Amino acid sequence: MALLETRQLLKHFGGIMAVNDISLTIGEGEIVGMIGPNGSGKSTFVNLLTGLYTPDKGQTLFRGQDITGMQTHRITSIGISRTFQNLRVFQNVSVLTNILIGRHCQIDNPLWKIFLRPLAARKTEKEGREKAINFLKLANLADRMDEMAKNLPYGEQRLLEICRALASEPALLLLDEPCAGMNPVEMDTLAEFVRKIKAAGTTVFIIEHNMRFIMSVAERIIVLNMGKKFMEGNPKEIQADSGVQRIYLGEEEENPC
Amino acid sequence: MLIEVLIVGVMVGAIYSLVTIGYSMVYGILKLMNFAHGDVYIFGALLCYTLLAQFHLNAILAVVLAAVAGGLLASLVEFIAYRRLRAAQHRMISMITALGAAYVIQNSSELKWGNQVQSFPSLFPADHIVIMGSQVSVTHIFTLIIAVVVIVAFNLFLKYHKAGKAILCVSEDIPTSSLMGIPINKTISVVYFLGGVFGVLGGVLYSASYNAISISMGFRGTIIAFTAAVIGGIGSMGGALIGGMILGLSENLISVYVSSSYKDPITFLILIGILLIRPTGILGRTEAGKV
Amino acid sequence: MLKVDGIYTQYGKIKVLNNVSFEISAGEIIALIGANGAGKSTFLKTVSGLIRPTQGRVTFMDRDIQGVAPEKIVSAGIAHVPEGRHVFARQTVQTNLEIGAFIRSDAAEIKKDIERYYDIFPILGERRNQPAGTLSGGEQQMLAIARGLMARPRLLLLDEPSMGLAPFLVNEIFRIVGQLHEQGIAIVLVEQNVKKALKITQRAYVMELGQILYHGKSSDLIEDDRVRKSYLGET
Amino acid sequence: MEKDAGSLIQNNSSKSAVVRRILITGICAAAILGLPLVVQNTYYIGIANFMIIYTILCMGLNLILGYTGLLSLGHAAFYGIGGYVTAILMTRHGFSFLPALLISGILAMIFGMILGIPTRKVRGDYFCLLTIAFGEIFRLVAQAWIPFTGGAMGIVAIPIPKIFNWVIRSEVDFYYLGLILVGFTWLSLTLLIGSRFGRAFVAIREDDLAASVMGINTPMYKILAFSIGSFYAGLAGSYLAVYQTTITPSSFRLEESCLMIIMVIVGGMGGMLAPISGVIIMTLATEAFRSLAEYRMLIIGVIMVVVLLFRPQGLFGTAAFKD
Repeated sequence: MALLETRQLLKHFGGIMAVNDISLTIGEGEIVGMIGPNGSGKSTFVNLLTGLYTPDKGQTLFRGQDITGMQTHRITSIGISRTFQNLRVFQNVSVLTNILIGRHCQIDNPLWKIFLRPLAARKTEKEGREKAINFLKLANLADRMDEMAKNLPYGEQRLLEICRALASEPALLLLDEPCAGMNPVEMDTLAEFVRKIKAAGTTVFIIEHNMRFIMSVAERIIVLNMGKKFMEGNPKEIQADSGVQRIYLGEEEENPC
Repeated sequence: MLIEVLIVGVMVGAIYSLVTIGYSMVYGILKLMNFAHGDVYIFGALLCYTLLAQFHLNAILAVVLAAVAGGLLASLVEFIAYRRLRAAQHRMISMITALGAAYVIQNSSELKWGNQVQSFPSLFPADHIVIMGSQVSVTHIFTLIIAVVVIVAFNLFLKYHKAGKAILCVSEDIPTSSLMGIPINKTISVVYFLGGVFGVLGGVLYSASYNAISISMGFRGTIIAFTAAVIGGIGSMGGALIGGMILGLSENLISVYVSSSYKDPITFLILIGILLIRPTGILGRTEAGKV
Repeated sequence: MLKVDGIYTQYGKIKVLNNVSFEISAGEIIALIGANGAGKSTFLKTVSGLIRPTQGRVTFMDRDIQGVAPEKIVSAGIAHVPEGRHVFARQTVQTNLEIGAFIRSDAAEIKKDIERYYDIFPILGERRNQPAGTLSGGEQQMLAIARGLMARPRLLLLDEPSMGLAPFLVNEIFRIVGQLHEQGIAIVLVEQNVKKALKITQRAYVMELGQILYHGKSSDLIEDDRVRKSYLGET
Repeated sequence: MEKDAGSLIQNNSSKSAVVRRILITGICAAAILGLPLVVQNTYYIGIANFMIIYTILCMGLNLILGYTGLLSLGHAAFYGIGGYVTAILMTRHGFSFLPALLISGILAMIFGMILGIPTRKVRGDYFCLLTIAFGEIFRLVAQAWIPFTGGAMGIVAIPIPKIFNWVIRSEVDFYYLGLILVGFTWLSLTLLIGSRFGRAFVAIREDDLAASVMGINTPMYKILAFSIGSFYAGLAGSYLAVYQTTITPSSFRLEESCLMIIMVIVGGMGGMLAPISGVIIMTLATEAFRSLAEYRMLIIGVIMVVVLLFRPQGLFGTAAFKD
């Protein structure tokens, strides 16, 4: 069974079909990429998956369970986590706290326990903290855990955001343009990090503009154009496809229609 | 009886619309809750009161002077308390500075004029005419006419004058307006100025028609403007009119048929209801957010 | 006419432009191409004053304009037609055009210009009293271009004019851009339709990750494999 | 100075730092506890008692504004609910102080919960407007509903509170009662803030959308923060009722809410103890100008504008507003 499956997902804003009839599957343990020119519906697609938008038609299944229209925080708690295209790290808290917030669903401390059994609650906190530090170690950020997130350089903030998403221990990690604003060196670090995540058993779905990055990281790529799935294949096939070239470079011939 | 209540209601509604227009315009451009609006309006009205009662100035001259002073004060507030915060700051910060500015103006006015209710001189003859069997005061008729004329004139200005069109464009999209060559800061100052002028006009008309003025009307003015703007759809001119009318009429009906001490709580309840049920107001548009 | 010398621009911590230099002479038409996120729009915004560069110089007709407010840059003769059109949706088509001429005060000439653009774009003439928000995407794009031209600019910055348009409209837009060039307006064209953009321009700059990778004659770049690579990654 | 919610459960500071911290805390505690022994003048103790009331109010408001980022200008209403509930229960229904205190807090919390529900639907600035409207309705109804609230004259002759055998009568008695309430407020809030709940609040303040993607049920947490913060306001109101022995609507005007907001902001939002410094500074500032009582709101207004223009993160805080 596929980890995630969408069936004829459709979303329009006013008259614009942002996502038009997209069906796809993501298997356990894959790194899947999604590309497409600006406005082709990639971000809308991710927002549909994570419950920020509700589709007008179609279904999303996660491990066979229908999650269409489920609230965002519920979707996170059942194992889908994401990052954002425009960095959304919690700026005014420490690096470690960012991760701890990411572990919100994993730290089991109900409200009554905090007031009535404070010592037991504290113990749970401490354990959560240790686990959180392990996540920071993955991205080599452990030695900066007490720093305010806003004081990290941009590339590290992006890694931190991914770490934070990982901290909820998702089965599926969605990365929305993780390379935006990065320099080539930071991109290499990121590529390595993504492979590490996959090796640790998490399925990764990446939306990206930067072709060099996506071609080197993804095993399978889905191309969107004007809200529709245009094709899917491995990086070689995508690069060689004349249709994809046309999407990206435009038509050479005057096309009367 | 009912006719009279309705006419007074429409008059108060027209005044409220006048006060709301300036408020709503500011919100339309800067998305800023201008808490100082009512205090500017009461400052102007009190100034007008002094000019009339103490200096015995010609009524028209006094009103014009007070309105200009109110307009200048409004643009001064914008310059001092808001302009710095406009770039990339949280909206809440300017809300709080706006409140602070409101207190400064209110308190300064209080130091000058005290917090007692004072009797505002009449601007119009104290005659009555009979409409459909009811006595209606000439003051109310004149007030209504003035308010309507000003509102119509302003709408024509927005529609047909170059500067008016520029204001509308700035309220839609600031960066693009600057690409058209519209000076943004200047336009915003003008909007504040006009908002202050209309506010003071409204305040003067209101005080004159009730022959009373007091500092506490300032905060009420702000709330009225808020509520009317929200009812009609904040940022929209037509909405300001409708909102003002609804408020003026309902307020008078409540005062007469329920109790005047519940007229303000009910105004607030209307505000809460509108915010919960239709936060964009009757004519408002929904703004789509992008993630 | 416009000379950009080593500008750096950033949004908060993100460095978007990294030592970009650029030049266009009067009457020239130049394409600026590169994958998404390369910094093309930011470049245009820096020229038109919407964003201040952190370093570098922008001179237009021998005048420094970096850090100058956008409304003054319009008066200097640069019109920027932003990406996504940004017409004033609640105003009529006519008002949009009039506002485009905000910096001018020659009422009679403005009227003539408006009529001229109604001739060039008949659909706008038909809809002159409709709010611009009710126009279709293509019509809005035409309006945005016409509005930009109402300022009688010497240099026109066009950001993604064909984005989201049906193919026949794309051709129409390109035809119009070609005409404008023939009238002697210098044009910087940012375009995702690379092949078409290279066809109608004289020279082109290719951007990647906030830098100008190379520039050259458009006719040479059409066949250049580097362009394809920067869009589709290395093979 | 840079601290955040997570670092409250600090455990890797060095030994000497811990000793120093305990020492400082001890000295402060001793000074606060011993204050009435040194200061005999009851006028000053009275000022201290008002500082205590504002400390409780501001700690609660800080949870709402500083931690969760909700701008509430209706805090005085919850304060008032507490005051009126205690006044009515004790004068008309023969309740003793402790149950009245508890019920006051809980009723304020319930109203907070009800008012918190719209936060899920309404934008930040509209929410602020809602809280203003709520606060004004509360005050106007308290003024108009004479049979129940005593109207503008309020409720008078609230009995002297007694906790078991402790009759709380003098300024000093009230001082210690206040300290107990502050202690309770501080302790319970510290536990809350140091937990995943506190972090969830901060996450909402920093970025609502990202918070929901972390699995945080943001509407529920906003209601939670709002109602818990209101609970403390109810306690403070209850204390005010027995302290003043009268309760009138004029104690709960919008100006009071503004004053609390500005105290929280001046102190610096988002630190547990930061509001206290705001309370002290603002109380002393307005106290110093007592002879110029008519300038009080003018001063507060100027401070509001100046602080936000030049140091929106407050004098001691770090959590600036974020869009």
